[in-house]
Amino acid sequence: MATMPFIPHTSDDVHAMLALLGVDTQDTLFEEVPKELLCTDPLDLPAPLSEMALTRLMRERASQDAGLLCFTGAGAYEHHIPAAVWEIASRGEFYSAYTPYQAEASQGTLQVLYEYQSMMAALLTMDVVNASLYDGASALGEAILMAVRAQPACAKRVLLPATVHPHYRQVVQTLLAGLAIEVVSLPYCAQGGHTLPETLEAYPAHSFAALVIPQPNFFGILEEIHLLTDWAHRQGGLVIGLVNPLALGLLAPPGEWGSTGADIACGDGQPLGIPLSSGGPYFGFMGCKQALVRQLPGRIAGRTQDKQGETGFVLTLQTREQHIRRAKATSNICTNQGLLTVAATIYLSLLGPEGLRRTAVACHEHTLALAERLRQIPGVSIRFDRPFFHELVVQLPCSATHVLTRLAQHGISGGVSLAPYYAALPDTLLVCATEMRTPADCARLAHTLTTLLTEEG
Amino acid sequence: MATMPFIPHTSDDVHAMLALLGVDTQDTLFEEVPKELLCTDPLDLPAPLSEMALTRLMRERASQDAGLLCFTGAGAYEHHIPAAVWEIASRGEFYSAYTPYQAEASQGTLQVLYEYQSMMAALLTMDVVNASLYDGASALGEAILMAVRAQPACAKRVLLPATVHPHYRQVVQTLLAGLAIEVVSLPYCAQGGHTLPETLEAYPAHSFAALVIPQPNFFGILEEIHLLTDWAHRQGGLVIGLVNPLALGLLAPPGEWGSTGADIACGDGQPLGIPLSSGGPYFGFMGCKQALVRQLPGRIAGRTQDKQGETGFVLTLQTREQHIRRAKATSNICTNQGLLTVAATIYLSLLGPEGLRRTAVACHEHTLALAERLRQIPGVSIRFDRPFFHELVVQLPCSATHVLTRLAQHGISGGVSLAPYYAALPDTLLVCATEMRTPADCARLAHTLTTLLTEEG
Amino acid sequence: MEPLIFDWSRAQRRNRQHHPATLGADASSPQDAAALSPFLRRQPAPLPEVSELEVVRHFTRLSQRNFSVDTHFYPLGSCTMKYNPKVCHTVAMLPGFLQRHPLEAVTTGQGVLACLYELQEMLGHLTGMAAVSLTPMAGAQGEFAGVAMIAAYHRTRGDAQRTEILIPDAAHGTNPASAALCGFTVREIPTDANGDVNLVALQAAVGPHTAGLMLTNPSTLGVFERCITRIAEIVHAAGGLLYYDGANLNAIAGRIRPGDMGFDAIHINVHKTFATPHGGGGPGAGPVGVAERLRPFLPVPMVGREQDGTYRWLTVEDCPQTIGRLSAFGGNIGILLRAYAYLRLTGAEGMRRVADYATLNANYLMACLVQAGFQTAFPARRASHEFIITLKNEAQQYHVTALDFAKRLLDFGFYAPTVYFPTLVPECLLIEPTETESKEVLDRFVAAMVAIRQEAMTDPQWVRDAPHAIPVPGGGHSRLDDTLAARKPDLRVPPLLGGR
Amino acid sequence: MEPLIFDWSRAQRRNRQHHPATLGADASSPQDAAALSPFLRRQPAPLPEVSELEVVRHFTRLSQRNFSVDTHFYPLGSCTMKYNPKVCHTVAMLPGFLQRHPLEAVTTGQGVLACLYELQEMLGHLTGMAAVSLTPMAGAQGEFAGVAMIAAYHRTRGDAQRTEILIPDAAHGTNPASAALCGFTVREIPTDANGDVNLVALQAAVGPHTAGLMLTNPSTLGVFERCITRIAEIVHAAGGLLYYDGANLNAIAGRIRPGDMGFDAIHINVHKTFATPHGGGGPGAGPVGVAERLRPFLPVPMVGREQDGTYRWLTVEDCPQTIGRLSAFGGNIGILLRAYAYLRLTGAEGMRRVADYATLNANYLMACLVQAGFQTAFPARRASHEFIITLKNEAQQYHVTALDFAKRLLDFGFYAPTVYFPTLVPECLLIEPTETESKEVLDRFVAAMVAIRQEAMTDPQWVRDAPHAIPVPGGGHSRLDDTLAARKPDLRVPPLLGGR
Ligand SMILES: Cc1ncc(COP(=O)(O)O)c(C=O)c1O
Ligand SMILES: Cc1ncc(COP(=O)(O)O)c(C=O)c1O
Repeated sequence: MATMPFIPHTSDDVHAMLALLGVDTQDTLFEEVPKELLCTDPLDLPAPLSEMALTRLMRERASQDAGLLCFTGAGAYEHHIPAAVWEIASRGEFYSAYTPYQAEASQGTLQVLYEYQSMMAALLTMDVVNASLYDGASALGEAILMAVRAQPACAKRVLLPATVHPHYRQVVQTLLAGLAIEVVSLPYCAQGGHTLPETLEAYPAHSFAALVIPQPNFFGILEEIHLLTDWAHRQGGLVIGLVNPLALGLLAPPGEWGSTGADIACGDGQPLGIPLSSGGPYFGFMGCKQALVRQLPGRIAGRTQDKQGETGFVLTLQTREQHIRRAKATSNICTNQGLLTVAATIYLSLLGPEGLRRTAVACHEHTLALAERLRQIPGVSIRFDRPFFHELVVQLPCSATHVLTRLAQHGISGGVSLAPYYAALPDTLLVCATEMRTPADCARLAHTLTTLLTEEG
Repeated sequence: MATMPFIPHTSDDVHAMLALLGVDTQDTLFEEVPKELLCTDPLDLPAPLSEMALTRLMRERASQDAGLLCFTGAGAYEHHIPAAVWEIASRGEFYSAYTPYQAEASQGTLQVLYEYQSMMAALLTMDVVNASLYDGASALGEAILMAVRAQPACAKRVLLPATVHPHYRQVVQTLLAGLAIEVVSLPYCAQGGHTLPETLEAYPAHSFAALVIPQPNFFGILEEIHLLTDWAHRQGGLVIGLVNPLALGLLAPPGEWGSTGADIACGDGQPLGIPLSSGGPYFGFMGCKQALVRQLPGRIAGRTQDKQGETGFVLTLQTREQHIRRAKATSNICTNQGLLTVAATIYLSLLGPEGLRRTAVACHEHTLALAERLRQIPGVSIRFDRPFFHELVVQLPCSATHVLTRLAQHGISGGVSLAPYYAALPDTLLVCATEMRTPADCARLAHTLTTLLTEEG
Repeated sequence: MEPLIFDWSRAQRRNRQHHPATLGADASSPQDAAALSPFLRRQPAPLPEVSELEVVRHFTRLSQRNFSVDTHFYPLGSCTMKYNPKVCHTVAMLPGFLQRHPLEAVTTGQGVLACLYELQEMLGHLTGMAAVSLTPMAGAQGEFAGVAMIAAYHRTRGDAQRTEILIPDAAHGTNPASAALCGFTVREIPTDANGDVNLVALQAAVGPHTAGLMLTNPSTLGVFERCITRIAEIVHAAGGLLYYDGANLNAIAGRIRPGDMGFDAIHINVHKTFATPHGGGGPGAGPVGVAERLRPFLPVPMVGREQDGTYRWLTVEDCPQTIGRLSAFGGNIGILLRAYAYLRLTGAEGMRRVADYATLNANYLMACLVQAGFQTAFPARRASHEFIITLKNEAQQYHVTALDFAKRLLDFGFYAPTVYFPTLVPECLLIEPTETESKEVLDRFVAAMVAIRQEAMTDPQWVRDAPHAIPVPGGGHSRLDDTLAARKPDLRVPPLLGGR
Repeated sequence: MEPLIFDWSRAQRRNRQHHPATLGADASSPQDAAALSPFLRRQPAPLPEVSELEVVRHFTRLSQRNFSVDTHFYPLGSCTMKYNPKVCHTVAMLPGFLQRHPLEAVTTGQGVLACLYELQEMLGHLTGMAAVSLTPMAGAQGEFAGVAMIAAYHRTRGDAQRTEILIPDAAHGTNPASAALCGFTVREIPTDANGDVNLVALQAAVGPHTAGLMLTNPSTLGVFERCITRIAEIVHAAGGLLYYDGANLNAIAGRIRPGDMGFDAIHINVHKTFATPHGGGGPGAGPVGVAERLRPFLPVPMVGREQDGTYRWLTVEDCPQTIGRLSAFGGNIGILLRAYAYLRLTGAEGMRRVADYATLNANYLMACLVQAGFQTAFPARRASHEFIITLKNEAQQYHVTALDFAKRLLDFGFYAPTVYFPTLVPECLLIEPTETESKEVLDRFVAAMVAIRQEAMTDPQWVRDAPHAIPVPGGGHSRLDDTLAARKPDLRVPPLLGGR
């Protein structure tokens, strides 16, 4: 017999099993399949590798991807991840369990979900949080769908600032393509890089179901959250806050925006202990006010009691979900990003309020210091004049793409060129420095950039 | 307050605790210490690092040590370690437990030890195996002490072939220094690289307590285990087999040497799933015949029953040990290398008899193929003419130390120069290829070596 | 019960080892606090304040209160809870992979892109589809992508009237939900008594409104749809396309290819067939494969290979007709790496054995249960990789339900099979043993089922009250009250305690 | 009980993913089988034949049947079971460290050697010793090295009559055993009623035969030896040297230095004070530090620093008077890396707090237990990092022993303190809470002790029969029979089953 990893059957076993089934060969078990559908030729796949050979291959591949000094953010951030996070989240009992359908045998996962929901609700200042969605972009799509469902009296229109991450806007477009929901793009202020409250005046009451407010926005700029929230509420629209959860260690939570707070909060949980991993898996989070809970998509864990009156946890409010409501469900989501919420829950527990706040402060101060250094390079300036948080747009004297390629050759991931996304922002770079980027790292970027620009210019 | 990692006390806690103790400051708790002994100045240690900074530092340090293509053996071998081994052995419940003094709360560790003892006994063909010693070298020292204890009628003399690992012989010397035990070094055959049975004739019956037989020996050469064993037994000496446990996938176990088998078997467990780690932690193993069990040093787990008649496990035969017998114990060992036996037990379970045999075969065949390639390089030859296993001595046309330095510059760890250990073996290299060293790897060594020798010559 | 992490919290307890060094002398507020002040949070987020040891202990202990594949037999039908090889996790967690930023220069990502490109190719070969996009983040998102491609296909052809998606009544809930999300009307097709799609009903349902049919084969009833070729003909003849729900690929991987059955689009649950973990609810990944005519619509990004052998992301610039982006970056890449690793370990031979032994185990387990007197949903049929038993007799005779059996199985150290799905079969258990379980485990499961039925006869209340002492530390809970949970939702620690 | 791994074994069951590719067509025997044949094994080793999933399940389940610091309070006196920071494990397991061969060119090992060199320096500063060697693999090997150095010192001076080592009667068993291994005669020194060394007896014992005194301070009785300076004077005056057993360094780290107390040699248990894990029995590491006069005798290898800042191993060539090598390579380096990481996290301030809070916790816990009516061994004394309570009253009144208390504590989810050590104190529990435990945990422990004493009054048999249901999956065992184990030793699976 050739390689057959992970199959425990001995030939004695197979004989005994076939004997019980009264058949001669395993092929007979496929007798209901039309003959012509059974593959006869071996598939065109590479030959099996031993674990040793696989490990060597993957080590070689991973080393090809080895780390640049990272100043790139744009929706995914290199933060310190305490070792305990993945040591525990990777434990087989979390890692290899299914969605906790049998509550009594899944209290570990369920209690973590309940704690996750509690911590995220506290962080966002929302009444309820679900047990995760796929990622920040699709969570925004789900939030828009939810707002439209919740606002039958309003036009099926959503106001989406151009300061939202371009990829997120693309995902929203994909997700809404088959439904008659209009997405209106709101322009940004060329000077401030934020959404001008004035641009909203075109939209009368009930002419839209919801306004999305990103904070910080894609440029790192802080939006006028309070003004925008109160305006939208006056017009009968809901407010969807799109936030970076780590920034909430310092920034006002969506639940405290304006006089009554945003109605829905969503975003990507990656900053909370999730490795960059070329883009995933991350997780989407979503919270809302109590009144909207039956419109919330996704799984929710709840606290209940057993027959002895002991506290325990179950999945609940399932009548919102596809396996019960099918075509009428609040979403098609089934498998979500559970394990990553386990990691995030451990992360938040380890950092605590003070650790989260200090991390946010450190990110911001490093970025401030970086801005100061970059500003001093001849030809370089800070593009927008509003307060930013932890990420900013830098104006270069030449093409950003070219600069990025050269920086990469020097071992630096220098940010994202905005020209492909914003025609009005040629030669600009979106850069960020997290708590990981020491003053020495920032000096290295500034120094390398100075040299490159001098060489070129 | 400055950094105080891992201390959970809040200042409220401290106040409450001091209040209960009726003291004002923590300093008071040290009042019994003579004043002049209390340090007043801060110690000269580096400032504390955050976990983030520590992680970065250690990543930088580890990357300095990054991997050469390894053809070095000499007592530590780069084998494939299935991922499951350390995923499980690192689990907190194994990792952070103490020696299992409270058996009922330590059944996990105890059952693994019992399974370890069973597997190693089966592999060595010994009646009993202990729960580990520090490493192979110190295990050899303990085996010699044990043999001398067990042989009160014999001279306090042990025959130790020069084909035993030189470091092991050094350790034996250190451990025996304070005791009046004579260690006689047996010469090796210049042609065969093995211990010549003829050289033993000088030692009459009862003139020595034990003969040590390494298999394979330090040169990779196979000793005449059957002849030597039977000779020693005829002279009333015990036989201590010093073996590579992975090689026993293929080679005769000590329990089957000669007509009645070796009496004690020991060695280093590193090949069984333990990473190279610059030399440790590894683990020493030791097994013996039933008659010698009360002389065995170290912990032993045993199977027993609980009050309900259920099978369970405890540490047993503790009257041999230092905490009971104190100065009269069989050894001073207390903490051993428990976690590594957990890893080895998982390793042996994953490989099974067939996996272990195939791994041994692959090691040997790779080394045979390497020998063939090296032999073809002008000026290079195989030093000894006896059968070897998985490691061999190569004769070079020039200084081995120099060649090794040059190979390292080419990213290859090319073996060990024997000249510092054996005056009669100048310009020789001890090389090995495990199952990890593919034919392409071996070709790379041969090719690089050819180029180097040509350049030099 | 393990207390909540909030219960361990004490004000001012801090893990200073996780406080980054700050530049300012005082880290309590940022340097430009004045400028930021309107945007700042009024008080710190009320997260728990616990020590690292308490965190480690709490979550380690919680983990022990879970059943999982690593600890228990987990025959959860439709979920393919097979062994998740440790090495797949280890290699996917290599620092080079973990530390790479998604928007980093592609020159640094050749390692991961090579894996993804090869995975696209391998999945294409394995399913018989022309092209594959890996970006969907779970099965349901794969379904969405597939149906959206079908919509785009018709739209591109100017075929605007196709507003209906047909779905068998036994289908998984995600199928209708995904179709609805794409703006389609869902029309159910009944199943006949043998578990096959009712062809008459299908024939009657198709027409110019038909955009497509969503199906899995073997079906969620655990039987192979024998008339699949005929079904494909009917749908295709009506101008519709055929969508394959890949959740059941474990039954056929390496043996039968959806492409050969006539399917136009397919999603794959790598967290089923390709042994990536389910993580207590995810993450998974749901790559989509398509026949040639749907290729232009595949979601982006995909991985392309240049003439010189380098890899790069293909985006909307390269694929102008794409349905678009489904995630902020490239999807659940870490999970895709695990699937890639698994496929390299199995190769073609190993894959074929997946289907062979999954099928052998299911048929053997079914036969043993039948021998022991249990009733299967489709007695005349072979099982695929899973099968259904119905406990309607037991429910009638002893008033012990499928749920009671399920709960009682937990006491025996077995996770319960899927209960009450598919809804067509009363008091059903959908049982999927997977190929990584040994005969001994299956035999022990049969013994437990027999023992429970015996209890149902002699002491039915004991079964109804199960579980009693499931093998987790402390013995676990008795049955938890779902109704109470839904009636008085308690979804978080109250703000006063841990909240605002 | 979890079955033995041998019970899952079936002939011919194979994990082929762990079979390396072999060069020959057939891997059943090596190419040069004929030459090797006299040396080959007759039949494969009778190891279990199990699948990877079975292995993962079996050992994962076994792990859950352990108490550990990561899951439970572990107040095991003399063992310093404090939190083992996860990051120390993670950084020590970095591939660059793990993959390096011990005999590889030193140019590739600068990273690990830098860590070890700095660790030598830091341990020297912390203990007040002139030089440190890291090579001993546990505390007992450190003791051996220390005593061997003392022997070498006297021998070098031609002082051949010093054949005795003095050891207080409360000392750990390794002390006399190590001294004996070095060829010394051991002479016990009694303890006085306050827990201090009896100075009169000491004075009487010292003389020209005295090679040295082994001591730990605080002693294993949990009290600080107040006359340490006097003791040092007495021993030194008699020409002996002073050896410090570093197992109790957690009580004084950063506060009091053994060097300042007059010790000439010391070993350190990194698996205690420096938070490296105990691994269910090891590995640990037992670095030795010495005063200037013993420096030449330190065991090799050590790490030296060259003029140019590079590091290299120092061996017998560099240190001709060394007592020699203690291990095949450099000792338990992976464990030393963990200790290094821990020390870098704490720094001087953190270290000082270790002693402060270990002492605070011990004194607080002792005071609470005294308040609750328990009796301590030395009522007039402060506790150090640990303390002793004696249950001799309880044993007399209720016939419930220290062992019974210990076993009953397991049911409450606490590992038991050390019992019946030191042997001087009847029915004793040696309790060491460590600094990483919170006040709440200590309070809960006191409550459990009180509850057990209550049970001892009302239902002593219940306590004598403990444990009843310890919180591990399945509830664990009742009390295991040590006597049976020792009387009929069953130390392995019989050869017929899993053996030959
Ligand atoms: C038959 C079937 N289809 C689709 C899905 C949805 O896949 P996912 O959970 O990955 O979204 C599932 C998952 O349970 C399934 O069993
Ligand atoms: C006081 C004392 N001395 C010495 C030792 C021996 O240390 P090790 O177990 O590392 O050999 C111990 C360990 O338990 C101890 O508690």
